[in-house]
Amino acid sequence: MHVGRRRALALFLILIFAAVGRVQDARADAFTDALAGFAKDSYSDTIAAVEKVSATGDPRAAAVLRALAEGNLQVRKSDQAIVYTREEGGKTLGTEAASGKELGEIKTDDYDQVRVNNRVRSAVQAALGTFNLVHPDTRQRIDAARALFKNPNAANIPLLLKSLEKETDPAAKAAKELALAASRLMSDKQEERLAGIAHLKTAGDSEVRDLLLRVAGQAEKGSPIHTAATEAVASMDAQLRLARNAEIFFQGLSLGSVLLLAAIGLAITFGVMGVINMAHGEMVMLGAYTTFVVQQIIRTWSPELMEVSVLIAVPLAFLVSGAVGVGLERGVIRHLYGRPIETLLMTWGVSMILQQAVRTAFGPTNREVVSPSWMSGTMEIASGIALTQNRVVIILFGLLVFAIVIFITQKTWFGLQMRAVTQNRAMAASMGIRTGRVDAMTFGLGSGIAGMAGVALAQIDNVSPNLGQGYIVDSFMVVVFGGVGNLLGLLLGSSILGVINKFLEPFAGAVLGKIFVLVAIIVFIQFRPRGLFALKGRAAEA
Amino acid sequence: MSARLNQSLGRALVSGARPYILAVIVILALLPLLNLAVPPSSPFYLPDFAIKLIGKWLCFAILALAIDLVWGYVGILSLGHGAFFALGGYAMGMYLMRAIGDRGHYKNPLLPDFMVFLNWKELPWYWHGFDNFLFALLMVLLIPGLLAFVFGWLAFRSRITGVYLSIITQAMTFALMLAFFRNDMGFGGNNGLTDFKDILGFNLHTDGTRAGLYWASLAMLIATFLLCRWVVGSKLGRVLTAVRDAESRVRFLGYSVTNYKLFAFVLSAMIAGVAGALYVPQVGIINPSEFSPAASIEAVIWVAVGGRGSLVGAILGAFAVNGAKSWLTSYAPELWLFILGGIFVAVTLFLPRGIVGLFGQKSDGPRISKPSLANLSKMLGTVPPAPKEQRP
Amino acid sequence: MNKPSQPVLYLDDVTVSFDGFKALNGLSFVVEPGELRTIIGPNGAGKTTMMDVITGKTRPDKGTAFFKGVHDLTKLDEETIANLGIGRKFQRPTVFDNHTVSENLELALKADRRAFRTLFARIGAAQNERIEAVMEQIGLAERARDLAGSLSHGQRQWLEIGMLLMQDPELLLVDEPVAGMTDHETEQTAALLKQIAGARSVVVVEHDMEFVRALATKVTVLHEGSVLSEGTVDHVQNDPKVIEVYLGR
Amino acid sequence: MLQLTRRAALAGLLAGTVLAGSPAWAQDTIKVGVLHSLSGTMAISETTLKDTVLMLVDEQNKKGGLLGKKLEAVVVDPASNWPLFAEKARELIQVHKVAVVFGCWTSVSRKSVLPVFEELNGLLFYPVQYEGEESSRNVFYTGAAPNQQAIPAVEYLMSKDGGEAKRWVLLGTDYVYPRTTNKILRAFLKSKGVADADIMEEYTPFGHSDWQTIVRRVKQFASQGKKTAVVSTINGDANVPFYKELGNQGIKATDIPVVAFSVGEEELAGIDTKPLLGHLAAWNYFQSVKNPTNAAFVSKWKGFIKNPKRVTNDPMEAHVIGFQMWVQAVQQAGSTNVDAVRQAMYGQKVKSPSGYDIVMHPNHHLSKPVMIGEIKADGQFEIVWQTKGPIVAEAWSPHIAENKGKVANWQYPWVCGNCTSPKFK
Repeated sequence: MHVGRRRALALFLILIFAAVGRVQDARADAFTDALAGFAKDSYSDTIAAVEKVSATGDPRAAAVLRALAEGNLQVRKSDQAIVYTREEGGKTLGTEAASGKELGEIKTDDYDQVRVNNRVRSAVQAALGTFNLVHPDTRQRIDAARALFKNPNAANIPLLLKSLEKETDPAAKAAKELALAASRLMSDKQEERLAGIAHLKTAGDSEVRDLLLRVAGQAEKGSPIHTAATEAVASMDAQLRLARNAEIFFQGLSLGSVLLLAAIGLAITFGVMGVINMAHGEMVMLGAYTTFVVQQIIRTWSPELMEVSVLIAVPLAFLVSGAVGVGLERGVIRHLYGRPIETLLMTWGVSMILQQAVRTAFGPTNREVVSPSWMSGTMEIASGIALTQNRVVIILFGLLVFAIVIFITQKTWFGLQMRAVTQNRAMAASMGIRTGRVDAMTFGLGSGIAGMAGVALAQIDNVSPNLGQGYIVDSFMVVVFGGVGNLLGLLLGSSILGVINKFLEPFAGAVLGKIFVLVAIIVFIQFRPRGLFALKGRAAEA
Repeated sequence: MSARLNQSLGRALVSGARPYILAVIVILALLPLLNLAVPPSSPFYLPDFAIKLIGKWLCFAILALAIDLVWGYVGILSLGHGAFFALGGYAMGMYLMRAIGDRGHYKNPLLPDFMVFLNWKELPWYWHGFDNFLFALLMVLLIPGLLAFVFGWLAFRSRITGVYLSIITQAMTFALMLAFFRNDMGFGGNNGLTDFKDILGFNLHTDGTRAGLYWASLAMLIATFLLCRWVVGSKLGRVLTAVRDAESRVRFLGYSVTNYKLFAFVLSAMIAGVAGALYVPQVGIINPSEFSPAASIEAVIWVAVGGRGSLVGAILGAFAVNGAKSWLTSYAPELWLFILGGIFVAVTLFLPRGIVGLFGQKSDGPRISKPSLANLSKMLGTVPPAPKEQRP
Repeated sequence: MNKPSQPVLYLDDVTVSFDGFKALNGLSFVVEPGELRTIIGPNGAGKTTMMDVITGKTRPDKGTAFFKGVHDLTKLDEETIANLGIGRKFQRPTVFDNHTVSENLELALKADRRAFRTLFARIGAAQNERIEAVMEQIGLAERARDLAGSLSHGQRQWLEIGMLLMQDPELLLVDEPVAGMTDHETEQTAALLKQIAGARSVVVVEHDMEFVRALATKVTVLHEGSVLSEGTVDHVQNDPKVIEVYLGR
Repeated sequence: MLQLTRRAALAGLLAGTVLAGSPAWAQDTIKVGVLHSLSGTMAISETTLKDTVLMLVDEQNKKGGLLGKKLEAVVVDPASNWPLFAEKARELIQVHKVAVVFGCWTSVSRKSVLPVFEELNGLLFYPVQYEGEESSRNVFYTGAAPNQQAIPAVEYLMSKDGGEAKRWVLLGTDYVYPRTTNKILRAFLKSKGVADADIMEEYTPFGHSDWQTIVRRVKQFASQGKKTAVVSTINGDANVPFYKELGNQGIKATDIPVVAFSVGEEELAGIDTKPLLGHLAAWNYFQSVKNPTNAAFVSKWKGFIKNPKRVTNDPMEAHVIGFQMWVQAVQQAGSTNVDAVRQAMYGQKVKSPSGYDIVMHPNHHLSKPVMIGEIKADGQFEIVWQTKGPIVAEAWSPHIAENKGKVANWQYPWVCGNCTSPKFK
């Protein structure tokens, strides 16, 4: 949180305190009474207490509710007093809810936690929503409005109307309007309810649809409310269908980007150098584990860098996998040029060793890789079309990596040497190119790119020793489908496969869809043995 | 034909290293007697664990022969031979399932347990006939053969060679694995086919039946070995090796390379199917993981370790790798992947001709040419064969 | 059916292009029965592509190609064309290294090419004699049991020619038969080819002008995918167009 | 020389393989077989169980062993390969002469070894929740049967506290455990008046990693005006991408709760759990259970594995119960003889980390408490509901029509795992 925001928050709290300070005494008893409900150890009583506490409008309520949602509200065993706690430097610090008295470090054994489940949590969210509607942080205001939308209550209408007057942020405004419309639905006045439906109709959200259906279900058939709600749902459906297709397309691109990332390193080691690297998946895995290690170090030494940990991991993963690749090439693969099948078998052995090495070093269980906030959640690009942010980032990352590879192979001196060596080794050597070094660098490049892919895949998949195995068949298929040695074909091929797969999935199911795609590739290769974009002509036949 | 077969049998058994082979065969044939005829208290008693284990390796050796036939002699590296093995296994498994009859958990005389369980009311059409052992045997040959024929016809006709072929065979077995994992396919999904009771009326859980299956596998291995030997020794075999070494030359000599490859591929698939059919009653389970690409790659590794292009090598490789794996997973359970992985790396680096290279046996395998980038792409097939231009 | 006047090979207006590059550009070319013809031309003139078209490896974009006037070569595949009686020797000698010399010849022997037949095939006395005879002819009789991989470059060239003879073709396409040969070997090869022609038609592609002169045949000069000049060696050597192409750059 | 050593090494390797078949001499220890995959796809779950057994053996030896002998763990790696499981089981029993085997995770591995244990009269403790429909003389099932996990979880979600779910998504990996569980659940839901249209059943392959479409469909299914809950029987590896996708598509537990039967503390250790707050799991044990037995177990585990961050989970607890019961049964029988131990197992009682007295029943299954936990931000579970006491496992679910009248009882007069009338009358 920025300093400015923090200051604004403090100001906000002071203002609230000042505003309600005058009535505090009168309400203090109500607040303390309400707190007693938390001691009863039943979810229904807890919820009743939540409602009572928030109804008091007491400024202390927000802290209590927040603590409750986080599971930090405790009942002192000795006198049933309600205390909320926070963790600081490994200590548990307590504050008495009623008096606001700081208790310092407390012994958790003396307390019973007020138990929370989903039901309590939604009640708390709704209650907190009323407090946070005027919060200085936009994110908080939006969340508050979402909470009120999800727990619509006609009682919130005046509150929402009032906060809307001062709302400047468009996103927060939209969220509040939606919450207002939902709250209106719950009113007992018919015109309010119809107005609510009229506004909700314009939103293409599946949750709105759900709400409208609930309203329609409760209303009498043929009543104006029922008719209006049903019509609204019908008009939304057309839009939702369009949105769904757009989303499927996006999901296909996203799957395509995963395929692209998994395969692009292979396109270099296999496509350019002709090494059948069965340990390619393990290079990806090493990249994923690098991310894990980077995050571990950051967590220990400088947690504030967590948001950019993934960005730090990308070059490191490149270096780690690249170094392993160079080692592999210098150590063994260079002895096997001209014996492609042997490299297949040998790298299979290497892949076994790498897997077991990682299993020994990091344990066989999954490792946790945290997503930074800019890779979490969804972004709504149009009404009803919500894209998950991590997928968007991965698509962009895939394109970036692709562009880098194109740049390196086409525009740099190294790329030129690389192409020279793969096309005519003897000639390149005679021109003074150190072919051995170029081989090692090329293999290192392919492996390093695979490592970078691992950073991205760690965001959506298991980080386990088996990570790489899941991608190896797909990667080879994509490279072959796109056309060996053809990077543009790889880009297009992976996108096509991803999109086809995703459009098939709703009809055929995940498994049959995938089987169909595999069979289609097998058949496709019969007709275009050289992939989508094949080099034609004599050069290709030599 | 029989004269020729006898001749090749004689050739196989007499010349060169043949006395050793003969001795090994005799020892292998006598092993079950140490289990059957020797009392368990005797130091010479062989637990049936060993019989089952070697019986399993015998089946793997047959699979290795099948792979060597196409890879070692025709140059087709199939990374999907596990599919043919598994299909043969499933065909046998279906017979064994039907043979359970009403002795399953749900006592349904017609439907296997897993179908009862999925609320299936009648037997799917493709399960009919498998109550007949001979029909099942026919399917053991026909199903892998048919798949190999269709797949091979498509692939060889379009002149897909080298790594391209390897990768699409891998895709084939992967697709089949996904398909067989589906419970809706009617092959028992992930659990596969299990709970077998008996084969041809003999209880599978007795020493006698085990010895019988063991001998059947041994006999089949010898028969397959002789068959392969005869094929590679014939003029057809010489054409096949010629295809491996210079495919286009063979074509310009007027041979239909497609047909020759197809012949070898289908024959090899059928042999693999037979191996699978013998394997299933011995291990008692067939599950879709037999279709996994890793299983197929492993089988190729047996051949590479033993010595590609040598029939004896393929058998040796299957025994050596599986023996090492069985032993290491028990005695070095945390390290065996390092050791086995290391062996694969070492073999490719130091023993390009595999174990038979050690013993100085002349392999029929292609000599390893000097690394030269000029022919690299050709060998790889990374610059793929020219597709046949569209006909007018 | 095969009237004497009917040319063995008839190419007309054959065009082949690869990604816009025209390897053959309206090539027309005729070979008469029993003729020995030499083709020369700079690199990229389309010599190999022309052979590819004749043997069914490459399909032309347009144009016609007939063998003995009746077989449309643009519609047949390599094996069929080979079985019709067109044999081809590659630029790089291609023999089966892991087979012996006699096995190489046996494989080339004119016989039933169907897979099942070859499984049960045995070599008869007559066929053995023929193999022996060809081995004599190409001078490899003593090396009959040696692997082809152990032969010298020149011997491999001869073995490949020997394999062509075993096929008993009516038309032989021979791509650079004397590349890498000693002078003595070159002379022998020229003699061999002359001996072969007459009963069959032979088309030789060669760079070596000495060798071309030694063959003393009609010469066709290819340039940029079409015929530049045709005639005797002296004729084409004095053709200004040819001089320009060879010397002008 | 080099040639020679190479040959010798190879010969040694081969000889060693054959020698593996020779009988083991040492008889002064009691051998305990550990049959858990240490490599391959299942290593991720099973390695922990191997360590658990090693810890238990270690602990027992510190207490002076069993019947005056030391225990010796024999660890093998069946490498997630099902035929290899059968081979290793046979090897453990025949070659290593183990007294008992703790092992297996997947149903298929259990199915693969079952004939071996029955033929050789071995003893297997199987620690994982499974589909039921089985009761073998030679296997003790220490994990949950469907009635000890699935049905209570659904009942909870139907209750007021659970959010009164009306529509159900049954999501599972396509294998026998999810299929059976969902078959039972469907029958149960129908008996509670849920219409077929309000149930969505969907299966995915093993290791499914792209959940975009399915999560999207769940969202859509949930937008029909009724509270919707997801019952997940997704297995192993596929869970991490599934939960990541849930989190990213913003499905909060307060909107659509997901209750899982295969996700425990160990699986959550690989996920950032903050977005998953409030999603549920049903087990017979959670690490967060508060009682002295559990506190001792958790600290013992952390000490043994030398990592304070490692967690405990339900299958581990099952091994703890199974091992303790086996030790007690051996002591009672005074022998490790399988038949004697088996007889002594019935009615054996253990104070388990779940805080209850767990009893082995003659159907070879346990009575266990059912707990429902909500995921907390720290990767642990907040127990939001639990049964009053342990529930007896049903080997044969009454919700499956074919099971009518089936009894699993290995004591006189039934002596049978799958009978409709006693063997002895």
